[in-house]
Amino acid sequence: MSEDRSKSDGQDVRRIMFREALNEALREEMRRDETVFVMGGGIGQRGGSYKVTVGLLDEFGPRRIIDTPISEASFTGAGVGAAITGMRPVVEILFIDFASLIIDQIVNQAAKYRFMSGGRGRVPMVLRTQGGSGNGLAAQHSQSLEAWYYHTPGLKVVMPSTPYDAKGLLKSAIRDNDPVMFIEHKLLYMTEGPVPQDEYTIELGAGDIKRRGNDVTIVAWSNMVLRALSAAEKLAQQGIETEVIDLRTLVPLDKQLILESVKKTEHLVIVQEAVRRGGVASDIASIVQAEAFDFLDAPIEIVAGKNTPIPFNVHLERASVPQEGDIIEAVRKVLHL
Amino acid sequence: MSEDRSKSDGQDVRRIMFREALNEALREEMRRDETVFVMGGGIGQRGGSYKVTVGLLDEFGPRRIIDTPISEASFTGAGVGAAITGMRPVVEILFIDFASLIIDQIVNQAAKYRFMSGGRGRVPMVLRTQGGSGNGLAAQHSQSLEAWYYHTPGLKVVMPSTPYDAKGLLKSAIRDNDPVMFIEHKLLYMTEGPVPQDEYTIELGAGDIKRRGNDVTIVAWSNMVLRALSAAEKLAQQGIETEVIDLRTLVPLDKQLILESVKKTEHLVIVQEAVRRGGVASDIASIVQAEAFDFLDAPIEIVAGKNTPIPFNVHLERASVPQEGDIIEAVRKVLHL
Amino acid sequence: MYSREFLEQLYRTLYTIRVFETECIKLYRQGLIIGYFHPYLGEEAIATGVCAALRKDDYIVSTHRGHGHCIARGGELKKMVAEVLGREVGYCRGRGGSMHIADVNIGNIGANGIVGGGIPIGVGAGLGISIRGTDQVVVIFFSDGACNNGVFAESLNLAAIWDLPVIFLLENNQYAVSSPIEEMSRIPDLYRRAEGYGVPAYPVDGNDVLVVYEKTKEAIEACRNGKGPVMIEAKTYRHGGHHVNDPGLYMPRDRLEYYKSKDPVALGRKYLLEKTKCTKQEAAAIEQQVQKAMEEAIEFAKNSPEPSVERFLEEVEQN
Amino acid sequence: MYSREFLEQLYRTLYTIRVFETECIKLYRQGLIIGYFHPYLGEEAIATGVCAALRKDDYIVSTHRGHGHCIARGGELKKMVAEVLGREVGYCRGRGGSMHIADVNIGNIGANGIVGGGIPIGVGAGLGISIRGTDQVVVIFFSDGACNNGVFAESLNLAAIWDLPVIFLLENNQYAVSSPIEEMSRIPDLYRRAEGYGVPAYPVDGNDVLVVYEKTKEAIEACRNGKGPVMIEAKTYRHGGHHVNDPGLYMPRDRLEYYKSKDPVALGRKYLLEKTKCTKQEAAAIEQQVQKAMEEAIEFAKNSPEPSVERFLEEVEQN
Ligand SMILES: Cc1ncc(C[n+]2csc(CCOP(=O)(O)OP(=O)(O)O)c2C)c(N)n1
Ligand SMILES: Cc1ncc(C[n+]2csc(CCOP(=O)(O)OP(=O)(O)O)c2C)c(N)n1
Ligand SMILES: [Mg+2]
Ligand SMILES: [Mg+2]
Repeated sequence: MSEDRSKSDGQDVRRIMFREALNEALREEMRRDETVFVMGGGIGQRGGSYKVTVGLLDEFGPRRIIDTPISEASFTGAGVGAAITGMRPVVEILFIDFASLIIDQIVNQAAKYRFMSGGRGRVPMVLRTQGGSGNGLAAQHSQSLEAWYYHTPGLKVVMPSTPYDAKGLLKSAIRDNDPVMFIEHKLLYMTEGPVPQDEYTIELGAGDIKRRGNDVTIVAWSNMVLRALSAAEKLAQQGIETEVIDLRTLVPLDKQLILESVKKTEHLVIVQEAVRRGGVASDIASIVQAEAFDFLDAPIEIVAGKNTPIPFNVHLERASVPQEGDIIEAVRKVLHL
Repeated sequence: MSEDRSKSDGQDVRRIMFREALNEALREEMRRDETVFVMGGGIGQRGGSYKVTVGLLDEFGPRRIIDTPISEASFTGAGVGAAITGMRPVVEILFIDFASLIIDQIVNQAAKYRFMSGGRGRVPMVLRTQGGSGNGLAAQHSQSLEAWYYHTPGLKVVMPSTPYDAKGLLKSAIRDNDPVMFIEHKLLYMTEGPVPQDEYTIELGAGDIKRRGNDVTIVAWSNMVLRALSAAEKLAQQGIETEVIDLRTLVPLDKQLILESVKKTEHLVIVQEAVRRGGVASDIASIVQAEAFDFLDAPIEIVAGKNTPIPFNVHLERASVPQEGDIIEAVRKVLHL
Repeated sequence: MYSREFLEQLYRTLYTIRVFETECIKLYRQGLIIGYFHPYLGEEAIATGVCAALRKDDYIVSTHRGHGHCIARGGELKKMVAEVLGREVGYCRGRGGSMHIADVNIGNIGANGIVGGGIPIGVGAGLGISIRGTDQVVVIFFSDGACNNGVFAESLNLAAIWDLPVIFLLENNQYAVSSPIEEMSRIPDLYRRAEGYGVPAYPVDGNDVLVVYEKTKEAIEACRNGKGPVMIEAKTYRHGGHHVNDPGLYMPRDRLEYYKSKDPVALGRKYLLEKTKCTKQEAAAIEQQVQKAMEEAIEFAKNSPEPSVERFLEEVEQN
Repeated sequence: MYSREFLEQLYRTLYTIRVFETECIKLYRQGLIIGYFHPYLGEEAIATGVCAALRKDDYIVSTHRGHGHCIARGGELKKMVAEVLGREVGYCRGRGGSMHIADVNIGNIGANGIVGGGIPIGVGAGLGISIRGTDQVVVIFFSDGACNNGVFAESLNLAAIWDLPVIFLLENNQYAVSSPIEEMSRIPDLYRRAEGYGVPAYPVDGNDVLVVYEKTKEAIEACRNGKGPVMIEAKTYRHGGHHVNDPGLYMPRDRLEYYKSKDPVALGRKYLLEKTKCTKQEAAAIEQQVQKAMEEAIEFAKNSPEPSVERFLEEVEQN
């Protein structure tokens, strides 16, 4: 099972950075399937603002590694059209904040084309983008907007937290026959983790238990998984054993994994960086309260971003999104400690 | 209190259509404040596709009643710029589906400007748009997308269900100093209701109890309020007394009204036309389970749209969104009947 | 210079579009068709002339006013009528309706409910072609209103800098619903916008099927030879309102009469009779065949099953 | 023909922008400024010349590269430095930072983190003016990359059909980050795009403050007289990379040297010395005043309080 491989210290496993894992996934899929190509701002010669596409131009040339003008709506739409006609585009939107310019092409076109055409057409496209706060980039470069896509039928949504997951999930996303929103977190690109030499993929829709425990369940995704894990360590020192579930993909959602864990621990904390109001955490809470009502020992706690645009000032920025301390507090609260 | 007036049969009350109530609100506010102006596609000579702006061109002229080209992103942005510099624009986007083209201007610009400018700037703009299914307009003209705006700090979200509420709320929205998303439902324009001759406004953030009952609480907004009320009538015949809360505004949310009712009835059903996954109903459920945990006698039931784009075929369209029968079923289920 | 077979085919297509729209409008009035229905009446020569110049493996991108494009591209009347009636055997299994008919298998990427929404998608089809290195081309249909959606300018530029085999086919019917292009652009000759992006552009008489055909053929040649995009502005005029329920009273009568006097279908018939040995009787025979085919399509569609709600709900479960 | 006072003021502004950016880059290297910081170095003549032609009650719309616009429009150094340091006394109370400095009170609608995002907003300011019927004008600053965001074309058209008093001021520094304009547009002379929309447009030397000033003055006259929008393309070049951390190695050295040899600040000084009786010493005195003002601003900002987290959280509660 995935976990084991990622944690195995077998010969074939190296420690590489999240951005390197993404680069390997793109490289391998482009070698494997010549209909795969990549489009985005400064992804060619420059190798991308977060260095994810470094070296791809040299190997695959300008026909398949395409630098785009600042025309997000249209080059995303071009991805949709290429996908409909037999290609497998990987479109990069540098910041999920700029994806606000491509919503028509993603939500009205890509997500609905298969359905509207009665199944005659498919849109095998991956939209890679990047979100989250933590680098002092302020309100228009720090948002967590997965909830919009989560609410859109026809889209899959992937938000990995480790290099291992990032590589395996991106490869699956590229092979998927429907549009996939692949959302990366700016603080993860330079984090390191074990990644096997051998090829592997990770099924979209399979969550992963990143830490086992019996007292309380924490559900998180993307960068919040790392924060939840460090909180879990502190809690362990206080004798509280936390089970940390990394959803990895929000759509499809691994509901069973969550419910099984909650039925075991009877306590649930959901951690999301996005604004509390109308976020994905609320939806998960609404599902769990409905399907595990009698198992819950206490109200589900949601730790989430504050109801504000992300401020520039570093202290205010930090105060706007969940920190380790907030998670620890929520866990103790849900346990009535 | 608002209800009473709307229901009063006093001399001064007429029955008019929802679209006429909106027209009166625009007219009165434009007479009252010359910085108010209206912009949108075909709103002038043609009076708008749903006849909401009929006659305004004659009274206020082409400077304040402005027909726009199909440049949604830019004329919405023009609304933002006019608002920042002292005007009170009412921008009409004919279908909320097309609002997918203006997300940057609404979410990155209008919603954040006040905050990003440290409070130096304000954006007193109203974005009137129209959504929902029921007219066989298919996947790109039938969506319910309030959840995106609900999730965006800095925006208010209004979704009235009656002519009385529509008029009072639109007037308040125009006078508000922050951006307001005013979302109308296509099936409501020709519905009639009592509206006083005398001027009145309705505070943003005040829900309204449209029907009183002690057995179960139904929370709804926009067109679903009407469906909930007719379901409530049928349920009454079965001896089940339903309290129907019309939120009227999703942001600000009248949490107290919901919690008080739930604490009384101990059973909650939330009805939303939007897709279940990641909708506003989930957020309300997550709040109620947290703040009224010990009062709930059963899991909160959510009746919502199916996880699909809206189909063209009328039978499939109907099957995609909550109908009276679905609401009745949910109420009986939450009551363990 | 044109074979009889060719001109017969053009006329058959022109007439089929005319009949399809006319008959569907009747069905609409009878309440059998619901929702939005945007007739292509008066614009038949554009889709007909353009598609006659295309190869089977080329692509078109259509619009909300897309029935003509679909028919000219070889769409089946039965599946089209069934779709606008919302039936399971329709092009989109009754799920799309008039605004979403698509069939990639015949090179029709599809209609669109978002004005301008299809333009970038067409550019993408062109991008795919240039990556694969084939000599296919893409024709993107759109009208004057769509030129004011920012994606038009963005897409024109993308096609230009990437030298894509894309023909931007503007059907300038001079209205966006009730908004006259003169009020929505200082320069109503919208092809002139292409110059600033370095894209060659030409205006043509959109009511003359042969003129449209010839100019499109030229453009296609340029595209197949890797010269990059071309824009063609076909001037035309609707024969009625924006959609079935729009009386179009804002359209000046004399203007309307002028364009009706340049009826593209009548002109196609004139060409057939004057440039070939085809007789009035033989032309009438074509018309009868078309009428009959349409009647059969309507019968077929009317008698075809509605989509199953149960099956739909099962499919939704898998979403 | 130019008063000494005027040329002194121009030079003072040019030099202030130069010093502001140079000093802030030092603060950035010291880790006192974080996030994105886009210097205006090499483009000083544009903001300076343009704003010198504006009236107090006019408006400007700025960009992510906006410090020069803010200074030229009369922004206070203290509030600016405090803001890029994220302090409570900054223009945005430390909440906005470099990319979001705005002050409507001095007619600066603000910078923007979305490339092109400010263009429609400027059109809206112009729309408000035309509704109120005053003779104010709006200058929208943007660069070559923004011309490929669809809102540029849409907004140009809106301003044109509504005859709005808007000047589209393109700062063509020939790069969008590392993408050269030659690769992103078949026609690098972007002002030519305006022709298709019926908007008069002119290229100017963006490194010559007096040329920019004169052309802008003309455009403003036209706007105040209700002639509608004008587009001005000021050709220029960055003196370094896209932002503080970009070495800009992709910029050809000779090209860079050429533009540095046309340094707008040096030229402004030359004008002051040659066209007036101002001596080198007097020019040096101006430079010292500016240096001093900047040092004071930095001291002020460094010693000013960080925003209070508690207060911030209280404010959030009210959202
Ligand atoms: C983005 C968008 N804005 C508005 C509409 C509403 N609408 C539907 S058709 C239409 C007119 C389109 O005009 P044009 O592009 O000239 O096409 P035509 O109807 O003339 O064929 C409008 C405004 C829409 N569907 N999409
Ligand atoms: C819509 C959007 N796309 C991409 C970016 C990322 N980005 C920031 S600055 C920049 C370059 C902008 O180039 P240009 O408009 O020429 O302005 P300049 O930096 O040259 O002043 C890019 C691509 C962005 N901020 N917004
Ligand atoms: Mg048109
Ligand atoms: Mg530039």
